[in-house]
Amino acid sequence: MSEQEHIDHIVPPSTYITIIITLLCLTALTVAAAYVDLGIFNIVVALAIATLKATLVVLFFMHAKYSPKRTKLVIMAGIFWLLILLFMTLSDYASRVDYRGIRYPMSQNTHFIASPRA
Amino acid sequence: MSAVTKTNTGPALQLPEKTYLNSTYGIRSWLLTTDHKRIALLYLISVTFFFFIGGFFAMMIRLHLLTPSGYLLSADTYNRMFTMHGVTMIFFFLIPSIPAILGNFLIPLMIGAKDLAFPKINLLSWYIYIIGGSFTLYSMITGGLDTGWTFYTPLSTVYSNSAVAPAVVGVFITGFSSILTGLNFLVTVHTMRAPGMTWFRLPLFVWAHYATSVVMILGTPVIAITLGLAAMERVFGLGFFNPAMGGDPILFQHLFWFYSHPAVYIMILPAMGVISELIPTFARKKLFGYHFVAAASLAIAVIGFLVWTHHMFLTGQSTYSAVAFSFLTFLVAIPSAIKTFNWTATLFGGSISFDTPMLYAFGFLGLFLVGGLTGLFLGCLGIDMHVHDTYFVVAHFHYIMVGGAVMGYLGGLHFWWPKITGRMYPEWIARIAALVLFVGFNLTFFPQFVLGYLGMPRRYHVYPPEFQVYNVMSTAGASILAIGYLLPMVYLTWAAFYGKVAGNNPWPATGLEWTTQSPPLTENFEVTPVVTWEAYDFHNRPELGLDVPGHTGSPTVAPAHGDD
Amino acid sequence: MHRTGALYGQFETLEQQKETASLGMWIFLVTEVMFFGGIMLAYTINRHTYFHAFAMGSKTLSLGLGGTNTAVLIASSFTMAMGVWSAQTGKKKLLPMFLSLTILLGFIFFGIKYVEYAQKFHHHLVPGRNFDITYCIDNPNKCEDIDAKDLAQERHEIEEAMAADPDLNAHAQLYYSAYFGMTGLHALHMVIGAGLLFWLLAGSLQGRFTPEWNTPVDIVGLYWHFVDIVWIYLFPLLYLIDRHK
Amino acid sequence: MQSPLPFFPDEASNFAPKVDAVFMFVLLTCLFFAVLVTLVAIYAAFKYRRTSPGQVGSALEGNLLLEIGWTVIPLLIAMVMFAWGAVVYVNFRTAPTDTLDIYVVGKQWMWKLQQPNGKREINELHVPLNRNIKLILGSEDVIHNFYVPAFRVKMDVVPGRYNTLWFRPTKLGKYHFFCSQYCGTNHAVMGGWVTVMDPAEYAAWLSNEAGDVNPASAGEKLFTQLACVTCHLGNGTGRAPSLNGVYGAKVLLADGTTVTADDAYLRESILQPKAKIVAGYQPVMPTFQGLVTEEQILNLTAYIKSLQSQPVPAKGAGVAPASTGKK
Repeated sequence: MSEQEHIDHIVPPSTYITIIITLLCLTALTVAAAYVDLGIFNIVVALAIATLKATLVVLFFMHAKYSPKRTKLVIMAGIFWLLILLFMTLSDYASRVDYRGIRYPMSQNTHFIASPRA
Repeated sequence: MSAVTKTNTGPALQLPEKTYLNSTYGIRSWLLTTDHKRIALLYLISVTFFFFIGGFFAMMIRLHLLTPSGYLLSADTYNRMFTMHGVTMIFFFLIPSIPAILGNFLIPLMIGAKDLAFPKINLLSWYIYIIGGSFTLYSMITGGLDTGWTFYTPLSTVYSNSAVAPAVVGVFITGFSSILTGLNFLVTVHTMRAPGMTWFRLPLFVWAHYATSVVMILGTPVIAITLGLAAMERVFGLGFFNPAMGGDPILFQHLFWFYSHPAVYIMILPAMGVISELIPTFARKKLFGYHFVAAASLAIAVIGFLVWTHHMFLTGQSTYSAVAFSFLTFLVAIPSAIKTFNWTATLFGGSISFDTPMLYAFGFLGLFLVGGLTGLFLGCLGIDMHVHDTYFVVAHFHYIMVGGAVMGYLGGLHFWWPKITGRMYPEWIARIAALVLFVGFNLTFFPQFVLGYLGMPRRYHVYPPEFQVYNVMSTAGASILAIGYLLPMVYLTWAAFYGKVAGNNPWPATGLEWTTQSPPLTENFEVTPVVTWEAYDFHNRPELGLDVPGHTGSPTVAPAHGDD
Repeated sequence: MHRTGALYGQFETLEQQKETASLGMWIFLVTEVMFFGGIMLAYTINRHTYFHAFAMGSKTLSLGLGGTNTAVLIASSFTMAMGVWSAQTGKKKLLPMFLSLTILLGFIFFGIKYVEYAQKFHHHLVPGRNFDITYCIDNPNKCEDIDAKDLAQERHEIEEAMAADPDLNAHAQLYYSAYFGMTGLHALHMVIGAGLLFWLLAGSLQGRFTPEWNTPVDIVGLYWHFVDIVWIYLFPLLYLIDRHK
Repeated sequence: MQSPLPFFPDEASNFAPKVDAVFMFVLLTCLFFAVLVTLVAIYAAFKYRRTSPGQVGSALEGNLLLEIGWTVIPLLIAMVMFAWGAVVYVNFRTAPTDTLDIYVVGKQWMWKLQQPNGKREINELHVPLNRNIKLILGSEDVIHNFYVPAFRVKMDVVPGRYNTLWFRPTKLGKYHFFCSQYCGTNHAVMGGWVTVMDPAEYAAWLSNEAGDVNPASAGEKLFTQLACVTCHLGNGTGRAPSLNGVYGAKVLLADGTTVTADDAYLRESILQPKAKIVAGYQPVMPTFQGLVTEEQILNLTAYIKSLQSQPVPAKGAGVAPASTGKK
């Protein structure tokens, strides 16, 4: 039964070994990248490498590559909703301008009034 | 004459010998059951308990507001009353009501399965609900809770003197009950359908619960982590939401509403599902535009996640963001409109009876119409800047949640009561109760729209005297409403033991749940059913014994399945 | 509902049962994604607001310990995957071995995490009343584990950050709220995972898992890999970004 | 609001007619659809009511054109509502440049306001007619919301940041303002009055103080105006001690000592509230230094003196209990 094959697809250990070596190399790479100041790209590079690593884990260690479409749909839904949460909230912060014309986060003023708890 | 009258009045009707209710005995057999039907009954009892606690708080609020200066409660007590009313009703009544009771009972029956996919997890979710509920009750007894059900920081995390931590922990825990229920439903609908039960043969009740489960799965974890962080902030002094430490209270609102707006759909979608069952059954006709109604449920679940900051238009969020979210808010109104139009269109060409469940369906239609349309006022930026945080909002969400969700819940409870208990409720008193509820509800909440537009803010324990007239009306309505809720509680309980035996399919209705005995067996069906008909198809189901034009076959010799 | 061998009563076939369990686990993992998503959002927004304090916070973490832990966790994910492979191919001797290795690596992770946490307690870097980002540079004699050169470097960095953000102490506390919140939550998931692994180990020693029925190994594996993925993100977010700005 | 059943609040700002216009548009459109659906449902319910027990309905399943119709038409109408509302809101969020700026600080549970010339008010706001007013809102503790129904405007007052709210009053009179974001115990009494004045009168008011004849009654008025009354509740349940019978009596302080509540003590407590804290209470009272004139302090003292004859509550009294007072 083809359905059965989908579920019980057996990934050979050689694949796992390739993946773990790749993952360790990527870890070394991201640590190395942290020693270089890339400005705004610090965060981009770090997250891109992390995403690549996570993708490898999901596809091979977690067998998503060999899973039924339904599983892939579930994974995509999870990522999609996470992005909704992050980006739609950030869209508010990124476009905030206060009455002095100052953009977030500089508009955040914690010295407004000292407010020790009563 | 048809067989329907015969089955309804025949003296031979007896309860089946073996049912899920009498298969085993003893308190252990209930508290350790993994039968979805028994778990549904456990939920029914506990949810009803919380409903009456919440209802008591509501009565105190309305009585207190009879006079502008509020003679009944102190400011602090009043604040505790409305907070605990909100927390109880939302987290412990509305969210679990239809899914955990009717959904739990019916989804396996409707798709022809023996149980949910994970029966033990189902039981676990009830225990989690009870543990969460106990924490919240504990907070109510020891100091109460006065933060508003929204737990806005820094009021809740720094300034409140009430028992915030146990209440927040209680709601946090209960969230997992909801997550596990949703997970169970999703997996069940995907993998447990009987042969022939294709996606587009599913009853819309199942579609609605599928959409609800999606919301539960994706939204609830966010409120869990948010309340977890708020609790940590109160107890250990973490600072994410505390402006004194540089945190941002608006961030709390973003996270809170990311769940709590979609949570509104957790409350209303299942009720829509119930209505989508009631209308075709009592109009004896396929639901108009089945595919559109099913798609509308999913659309609501998805778009419902994109509108949450419409609760925050006036917190000083960015203007651009407010405009974008207002736009998306208007989009989410469309699927609800589609559903309403389809329900109304279903009535055309029907054979409409006015049994109690149908009265609730009509009540739902009317109240949901008002509730849904007033949502447009609040989603409209130019009106929201006036009516936000006033009684207009209070009236709006009560029309949706009480007028919509509770009407759907009671309608469903009446409709499936013969399936759950095997016995019929008393028809006439039930019809009267439905009318009392409808009248009482409108008298309670309609005046609040006017109050809101006049500018009376929410959560006021005293108010300027010019608002008194409408408050008196509202309190009068609330008294009628209270009777309307007590009546079904009394006669449904009575009917469960002494009602007339109903038979397998008293209405008759077309769902798979009506093909098995009432009350069903523990295994639901003696043999796994094979589905060969579309949902709500009365024309190709001769075993129902209806007078279908063009079909001459007598019901007693009808073939087992449709003859097309 | 009665159970027939490995088949639970509510299912018709073993395939259906396996499919159901795996789908259930995946959906659960999606809820976990959203769960961590909430705290990631809190982190992101605060990092955006108080970038000086957050960069300063990153610099106080030990890259060596964090990097080692990342490698350890990736290795444990590998042994877990090999465990699933052993179960699928019926290698009844290898399965307990790989499960034990996974547990061992998990405990090495805990050990390193403990060292890191203890250090932070010692240096008054735990959010709360005693939080003090300048504790070590003010009391060098109490932080003997940091050598003088590093301490001088830290003093310089803190002074620089203070110049940019006078409320550094409060905002660094937010960084540590994120640090302890996120790693604590992750560690809690690891503890649950380790418990599940012990349960699997017991089952595997009894030879319960066969090529026909190994669902528990499979779904605990999914969970363990997910915990690994969370760390794969936490490592750069907490340890790496803007470290050498 | 003369009518016994009012429906609309006063329209007293530039935004009021705009908001009311959108409201009327949305209201009439919604009424049309609500009535339509209701009538259609009632008509169908009677026309197609069941006439024999075994009767079934028609085999009608749907109609694609209808579905498209009732998707697209409501969508278009909704877009009109959205756009109209957004225009009003964007106007409201974008203040003009020629505004009179007034600082507003919310605090549990009172409003402190400051006019451009530095003149301070509590729970009262005086504004000139037909001038663009911008309120700059800040909070000392929790989130509040400044709401004037007659102006149809409100905005949250969030700690840690400034929000703004602008309007142009268009009608003379006194209007309620409220706190409409729940902020704790006395949320409901955290409000006051906006007085829209003729510009000339406003200018005169800005540079003038009004006197009162009877010191005690002037003091009583001040006691309410300055929101003292929200904490110093007569029955002793407030956040601050009851002042009944305090004048001339001994007061037990947090450090265990006692003082006699004479004029000097009361004056100090108004101007430097944190100097001597009554036992069992938190130092939550704000200073009124610069907020009250010497004359007003005298009035307040006269009022507190007049409370001497009021019943002293058993709990929460400012007066020291007899046993501790003797020490």
